[in-house]
Amino acid sequence: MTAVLPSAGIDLDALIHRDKVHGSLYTDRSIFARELAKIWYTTWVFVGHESEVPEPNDYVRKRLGLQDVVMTRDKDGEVHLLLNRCAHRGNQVCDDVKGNSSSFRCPYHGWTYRNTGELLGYPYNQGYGGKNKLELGMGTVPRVASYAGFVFGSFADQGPSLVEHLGAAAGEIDRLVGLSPEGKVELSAGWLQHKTRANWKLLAENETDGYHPQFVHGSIFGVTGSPIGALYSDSSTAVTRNLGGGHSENDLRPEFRKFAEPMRWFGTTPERVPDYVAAMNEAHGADAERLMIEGAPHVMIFPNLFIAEIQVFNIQPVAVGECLQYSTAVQLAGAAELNKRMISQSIGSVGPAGMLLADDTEMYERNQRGVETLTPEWLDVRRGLHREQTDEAGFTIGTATDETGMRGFWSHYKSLMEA
Amino acid sequence: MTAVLPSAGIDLDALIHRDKVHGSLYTDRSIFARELAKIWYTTWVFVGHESEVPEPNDYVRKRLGLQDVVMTRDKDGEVHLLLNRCAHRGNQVCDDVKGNSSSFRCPYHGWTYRNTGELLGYPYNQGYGGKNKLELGMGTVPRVASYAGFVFGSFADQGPSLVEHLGAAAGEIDRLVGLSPEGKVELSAGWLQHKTRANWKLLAENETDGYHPQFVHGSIFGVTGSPIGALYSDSSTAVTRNLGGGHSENDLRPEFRKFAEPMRWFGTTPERVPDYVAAMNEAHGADAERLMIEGAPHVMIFPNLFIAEIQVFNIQPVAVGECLQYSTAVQLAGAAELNKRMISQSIGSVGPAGMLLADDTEMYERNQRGVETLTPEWLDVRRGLHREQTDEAGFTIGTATDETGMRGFWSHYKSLMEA
Amino acid sequence: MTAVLPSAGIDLDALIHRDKVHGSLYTDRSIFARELAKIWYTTWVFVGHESEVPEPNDYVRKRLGLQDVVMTRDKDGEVHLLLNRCAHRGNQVCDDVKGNSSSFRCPYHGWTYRNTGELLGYPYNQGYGGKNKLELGMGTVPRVASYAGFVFGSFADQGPSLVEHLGAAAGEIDRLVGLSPEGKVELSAGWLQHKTRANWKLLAENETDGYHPQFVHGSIFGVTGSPIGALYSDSSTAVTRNLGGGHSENDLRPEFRKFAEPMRWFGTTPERVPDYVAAMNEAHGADAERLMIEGAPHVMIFPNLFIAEIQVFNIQPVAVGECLQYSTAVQLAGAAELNKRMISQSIGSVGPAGMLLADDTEMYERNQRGVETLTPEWLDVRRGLHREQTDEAGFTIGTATDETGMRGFWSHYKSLMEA
Amino acid sequence: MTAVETTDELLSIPEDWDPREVEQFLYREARLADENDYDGWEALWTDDALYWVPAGGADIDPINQVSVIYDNRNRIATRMKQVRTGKRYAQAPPSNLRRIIGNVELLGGRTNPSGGTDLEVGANFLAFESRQRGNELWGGRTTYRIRRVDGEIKLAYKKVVLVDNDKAIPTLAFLV
Amino acid sequence: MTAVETTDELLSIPEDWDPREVEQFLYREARLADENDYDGWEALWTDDALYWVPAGGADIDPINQVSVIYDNRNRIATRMKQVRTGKRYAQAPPSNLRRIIGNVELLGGRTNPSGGTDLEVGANFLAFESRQRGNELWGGRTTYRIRRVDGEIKLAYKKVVLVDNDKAIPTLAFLV
Amino acid sequence: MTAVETTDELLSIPEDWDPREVEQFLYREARLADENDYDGWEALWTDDALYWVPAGGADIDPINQVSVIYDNRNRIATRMKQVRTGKRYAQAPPSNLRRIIGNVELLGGRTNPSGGTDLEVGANFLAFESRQRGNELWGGRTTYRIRRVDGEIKLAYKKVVLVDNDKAIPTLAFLV
Ligand code: FES
Ligand code: FES
Ligand code: FES
Ligand SMILES: [Fe+3]
Ligand SMILES: [Fe+3]
Ligand SMILES: [Fe+3]
Repeated sequence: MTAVLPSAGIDLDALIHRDKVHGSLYTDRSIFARELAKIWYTTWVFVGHESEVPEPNDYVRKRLGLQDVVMTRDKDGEVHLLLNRCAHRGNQVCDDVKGNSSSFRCPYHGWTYRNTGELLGYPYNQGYGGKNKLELGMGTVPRVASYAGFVFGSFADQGPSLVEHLGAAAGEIDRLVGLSPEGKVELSAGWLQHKTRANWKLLAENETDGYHPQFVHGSIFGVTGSPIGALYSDSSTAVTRNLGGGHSENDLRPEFRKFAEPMRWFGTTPERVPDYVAAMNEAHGADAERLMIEGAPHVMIFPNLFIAEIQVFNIQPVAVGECLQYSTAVQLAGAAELNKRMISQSIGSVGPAGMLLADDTEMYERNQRGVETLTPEWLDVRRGLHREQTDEAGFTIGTATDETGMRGFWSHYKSLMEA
Repeated sequence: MTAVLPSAGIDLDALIHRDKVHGSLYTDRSIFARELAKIWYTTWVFVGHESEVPEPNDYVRKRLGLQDVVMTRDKDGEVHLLLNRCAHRGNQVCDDVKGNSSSFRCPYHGWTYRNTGELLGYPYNQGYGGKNKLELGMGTVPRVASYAGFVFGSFADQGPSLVEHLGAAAGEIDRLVGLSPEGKVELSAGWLQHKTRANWKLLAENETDGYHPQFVHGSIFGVTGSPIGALYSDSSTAVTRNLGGGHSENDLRPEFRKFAEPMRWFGTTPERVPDYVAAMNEAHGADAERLMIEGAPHVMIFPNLFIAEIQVFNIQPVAVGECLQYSTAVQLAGAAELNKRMISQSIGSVGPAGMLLADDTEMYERNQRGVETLTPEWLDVRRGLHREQTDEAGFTIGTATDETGMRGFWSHYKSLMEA
Repeated sequence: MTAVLPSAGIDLDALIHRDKVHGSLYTDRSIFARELAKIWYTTWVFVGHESEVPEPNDYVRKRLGLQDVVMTRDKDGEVHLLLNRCAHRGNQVCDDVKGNSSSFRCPYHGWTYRNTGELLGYPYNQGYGGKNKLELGMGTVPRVASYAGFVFGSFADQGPSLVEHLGAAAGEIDRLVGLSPEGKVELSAGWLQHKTRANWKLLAENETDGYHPQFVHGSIFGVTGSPIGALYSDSSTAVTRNLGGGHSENDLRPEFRKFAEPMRWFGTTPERVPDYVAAMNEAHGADAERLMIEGAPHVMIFPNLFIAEIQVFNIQPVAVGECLQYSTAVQLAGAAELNKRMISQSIGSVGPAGMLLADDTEMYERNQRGVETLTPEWLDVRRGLHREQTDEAGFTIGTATDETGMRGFWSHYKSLMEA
Repeated sequence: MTAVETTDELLSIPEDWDPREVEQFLYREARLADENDYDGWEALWTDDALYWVPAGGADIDPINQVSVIYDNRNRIATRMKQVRTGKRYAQAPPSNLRRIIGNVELLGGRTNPSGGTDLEVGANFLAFESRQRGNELWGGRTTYRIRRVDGEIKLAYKKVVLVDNDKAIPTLAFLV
Repeated sequence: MTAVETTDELLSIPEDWDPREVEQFLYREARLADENDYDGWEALWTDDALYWVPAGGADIDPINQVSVIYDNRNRIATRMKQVRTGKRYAQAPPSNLRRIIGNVELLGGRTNPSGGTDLEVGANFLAFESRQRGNELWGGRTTYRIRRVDGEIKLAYKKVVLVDNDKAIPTLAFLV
Repeated sequence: MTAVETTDELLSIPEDWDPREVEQFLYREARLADENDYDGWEALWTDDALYWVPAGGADIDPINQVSVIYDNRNRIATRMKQVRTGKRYAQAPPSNLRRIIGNVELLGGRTNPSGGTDLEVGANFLAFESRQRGNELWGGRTTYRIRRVDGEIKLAYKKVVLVDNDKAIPTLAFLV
């Protein structure tokens, strides 16, 4: 029941330039309504991970755009995304946040649904002429697909496949998976839920903004002596890459390659995690050392999946000026020595009290207040435009602190909004 | 000062079908604005009961749609509905919830009004060229009428009379009145006020939905061994009747006639309420037994008066996703043995903590969240459509659990919204 | 990023009559959006006072319409109004309510601005091709001017000068200044901030409404035996004057001249404030006595500056149904005997707990609820229309209790809204 | 009850009540309610229990006027039975909530049906409730009457006057 | 007062104050305020009373800066007289409210004008107010100074620092 | 910790704890947190400190599930160091807030690493926070474990279960 699509009144050419974007993109309700229709309810959106429903008939409540979605695994192991609404009179069908059940029962009149969404039965069926007379199932997200266990949904019946949507970003997910000796990532540590009074795009743009860490996170880098700051400085050899399709990354590998120290990316040494190193060598042979030197990706996958080395974020919109950040710790199958520490580090860094993310979020909310200001009307995205290059793979790249990622975001955003 | 009437943009034929209605009817602000204009500020709306202002110059604050209304009884006994706004500069005139006064005084500049709304005086009258120079009274609801003491107001200067509006539903009120040996109903027990985060129509539809009680109220029926559940089962001989004009009822008389036990409807026996039975026989003679067997009506009077046997509900809208339920206990003149128990039972059943209504209200609010979901877009109202019949009086009827009442609601709703 | 200007749909001739104005002017969002564009972001709006930033590089956060503005005094003593938004990506630049600094630094990426708004620098400047490559300063209010230290801002590049805007109202400010032996007013006592759930115009109209004090403030006049009530009675010789340009005053001088008692206006006598009287005589010679007899002005300067004898109010809108009142005590340079008492009296009278203003504010909020009522649709402003006169200076005047000021407000309002 | 409310005068505070012991009892009652411990909470009540949440004012006549809650011991039992079914949807899933009981004052004594004297205690409360519907803040004044039965403190009377009981309130299905 | 605020140092806690007795006094003061018992509340004050609600911070100079309330005994009396007229519209009809006084701490002693030593007490509060305007939650820190006068505890000083006193606040017309 | 949470049973309340002394300690801890007195607050903790704010329930496994906060003494120190820089923007400017600690109950004893027995205390809280973002009300249940070290009361464990920790919450950067 989204608002009627405002086809008129939005001239994206006037609002989105190569080097700046207009503030109304973050404050105009009609633009937000259009984003729901053209982006959130069209393109592939990250919803959750298969490891959240490991067993047949497991389910977990999720959010997709403004939708209350139940991610289920049916008895045959297939994953479904059901809209949590009864086909009879619209009641909410599933209460629990998670559980295991092959079916759901609506409390209002007792209709029951299989965990595929299919209508199982309705009481007093003579009121409908008997059993199996109704073609009324729960709504489902028409296309569901996953990559390395990351589950995405698209409300468009047709369109690019998930793999086409991910494009080069898929390789970044591969990098993460490669860090598991068993080639398996799990998101089984639960999710922190962070209410953010800012437009969702301010987050998406920030995720690969290599310009802000030294300033926003200087307080924690300073007291912990973290080497991360240096990765996002003028002298860093790290690269900001526009991966196309609105995806972008901060590629820190050049820096880690310089040091060529396995596990430095995780702030440890092979000696401290011997079993893991052995398992990696076992699994990847000659390539293991490279993987352990280069570490995990830092990639923003359009529109809402952010993988920040050992953390995963799921961004969902609430209103033009509000969104949600869900964050969790990556768990690598076969990496017992790493997993608990990844959780502990994530708790310290992300979520409502995180020593990193609470400060990013403060910036998002300050920005939202700022973009409601009359002048200047524009947000600048020109940084590094003059020094952009094309890498061997043909991707546009900038230095560690350039706004190359944002420019990639906006060109894809524009193409979807104009579609 | 309601929003400009959205004449365009709403195609009711597309939204209201015989067997389903569109979810946007419960979520679209422009539809809500139109409902205010075409229904709440046009048709006859239940406001209160004459017994709330028994004495000359009594008054009580009421709500009609979004309007703050003062129901007054003037010195000659006539009932008026005044809009609680000063004709000078718009201040709120009446503060108290109820009281007795022949006039009201606005605190801002001291203008005074008779309890008919007529302007009595204004201080420093030379500022207006002397006394009685102004034709500025408080706004009034142009048409006020009552039936058996139930007071209704209509903002339309002309149109169907209240009796025409009530049509066959008047007979249901008569049934209630018939249970008073003195032929008089009073609503003198005050009102519970229940804030409900759901569109008002979800309530109106639910009131004669015989399909939900076994499921929503099973918890209380079970622990109290209440016979009510059985009245709304597949095997019940009760009837759901479309009374026309958007009104509908669950006619439980067939069930009570089967048992033919006087006062069973009230869960008691003639022995336990001898004075009442005597008074009824006195008043109604041969007909008394039938009345005491058949009991009180269960009728939803469009758009906002619900009589549930011994309780009366007044539903008023607040916003597209919020409404108010006011509920009280029926008091029957000359039925001392029944009245206190009706209050006690009502307290147990209705209102914010009621063992019945709190659960209905939970359903309304779950529904409101549900109808904001993308798919399925429709609410189904086909139940019993294939087995509908016409009774001897020519009314469409369904079984105890059919959605006959809702279909009646929607056809009348459509006619008003298109008018 | 204000909403698109609703050019259509508002017929001001239909809403604003000579003797009444329509309630929708206080409740319609599109009218409010138009007011922002045509009034708050066009005409001269009071923002603060130079004495709030006495020293070079002092600054203080202020509000202009919906804008978060920093009022700064640069190193050369010039006052600027900066919009508190970074030109890079829109972050909020200044946190503190007040302070002293020659520059501001945005926390997000460390850009720095001079307190004139000019961009000073940006870290890692190679990202922009080096130093001084960007023409991106903080937004500023294009026109800033002050009169007797009262600072006004206009978002219109051109248009009437401040002096032209003030017109005859300037003389009222002169009267206030004249009460300082040093010819200097200071607003250095801080501001009370009063959240008011009412449309801003209800306040602007009330400020010179001489009809309400006897009624709204009778409670405090009575218990303190205040002579103020009498100034706003039928028998008062005080005058309500339309000063043009939407400005108006309650001219109480006729009353004070009758008594011809110096300092009576302040409820004291020359004996009690000898130093002040001496200083006034010193400063103004023969004219001093007249000044001390006539006292301070009571003037509403369109759209948001209200000088109420010893108090100054700054009114700013928040939404169609909400605004803010900032109030403080006047401080007169060279009047030590008066200043502390002015603060003490102001604390007793104004602000959220003020024994006068809390009651006015209750009226505003009652009015806002009232104007949302269906009928009557109009607010009356005819009072005294039939007895209006023209004074020697050519201004339209009414008696102490007439609505002459409101009529002046509305004719100017209409001219701006139609421009 | 109204009779009691209006005519019975408050006796002096009965002996042998330690204020801290009283507070601890109120805190325990609050904790059992906060944690939806229906058995533990129900066990606190005396047989002549009265649990009252008036509407539209503090001192209405509960016999002739509707209240939000006016439960005798029987109806308390019914209420608990219903919620224990797990299908009392207004509390299924149950609310998450915590309340603060503050400003506890021993007010006096009240003659009880068995001729003894109950201790009357006054306190204010704020309860913060979280449901899918949203978060809700509840506040008001509570009057308790407590009694020692077989050495245990029991609750004979609890009257909760919500600050906004003259307005429409949302569903109130937790133990207030 | 600022002088007192800033320079006078806090003396050790004076003798003969039972913490519970102090709490009960604060609860009574709160109850009288909650119930708009103007006579009872006014009677609590000493002749050198000071009732202060600063604005824009906790430690402003109340002589040279505006406060929300800065009442001496006289102005308290005037304020009470006004509200008793029944035409103090900001409180007519009066607010329905209840507050909780919590975290009560005896902080120390303060020399008072008569040379004696007042007990300084700190506490936090949350007040839940209901009016037609809507429900409002108020919170902050209160510093009290109390004194025994003819065997009765009296209130000499009450400073209420609202948590959000640096922002615009709605009308504050009840006794905070 | 989970082990402790789930398997260790609660011992009887250790001797030598005066309930009022315990309350006063909790009030002091709250005041230091309310007033952003980072040094004073940090000094309350024992070396084996645990400061825990779970997410998504009260009794999750903090080792294998993410929490909002799960700080040992080291991380508490880091957190304090960060905020002291003045560039922890989520608290720069700092929140204005006041909280009420209520319904304090001494629950029992817990064996601590050094073999002694800590006192376990339960309480509810409501915290009213004001920032430019807006005003926020926080509420929940706090479980404390306290211990005497060299005659001083120290805080060994603080677990804060927010009433709405199953929902999205705004930035929580003050000391809860
Ligand atoms: S709404 Fe789900 S069964 Fe009726
Ligand atoms: S508004 Fe009512 S008298 Fe003026
Ligand atoms: S937004 Fe201010 S420096 Fe980037
Ligand atoms: Fe960051
Ligand atoms: Fe029902
Ligand atoms: Fe006034």
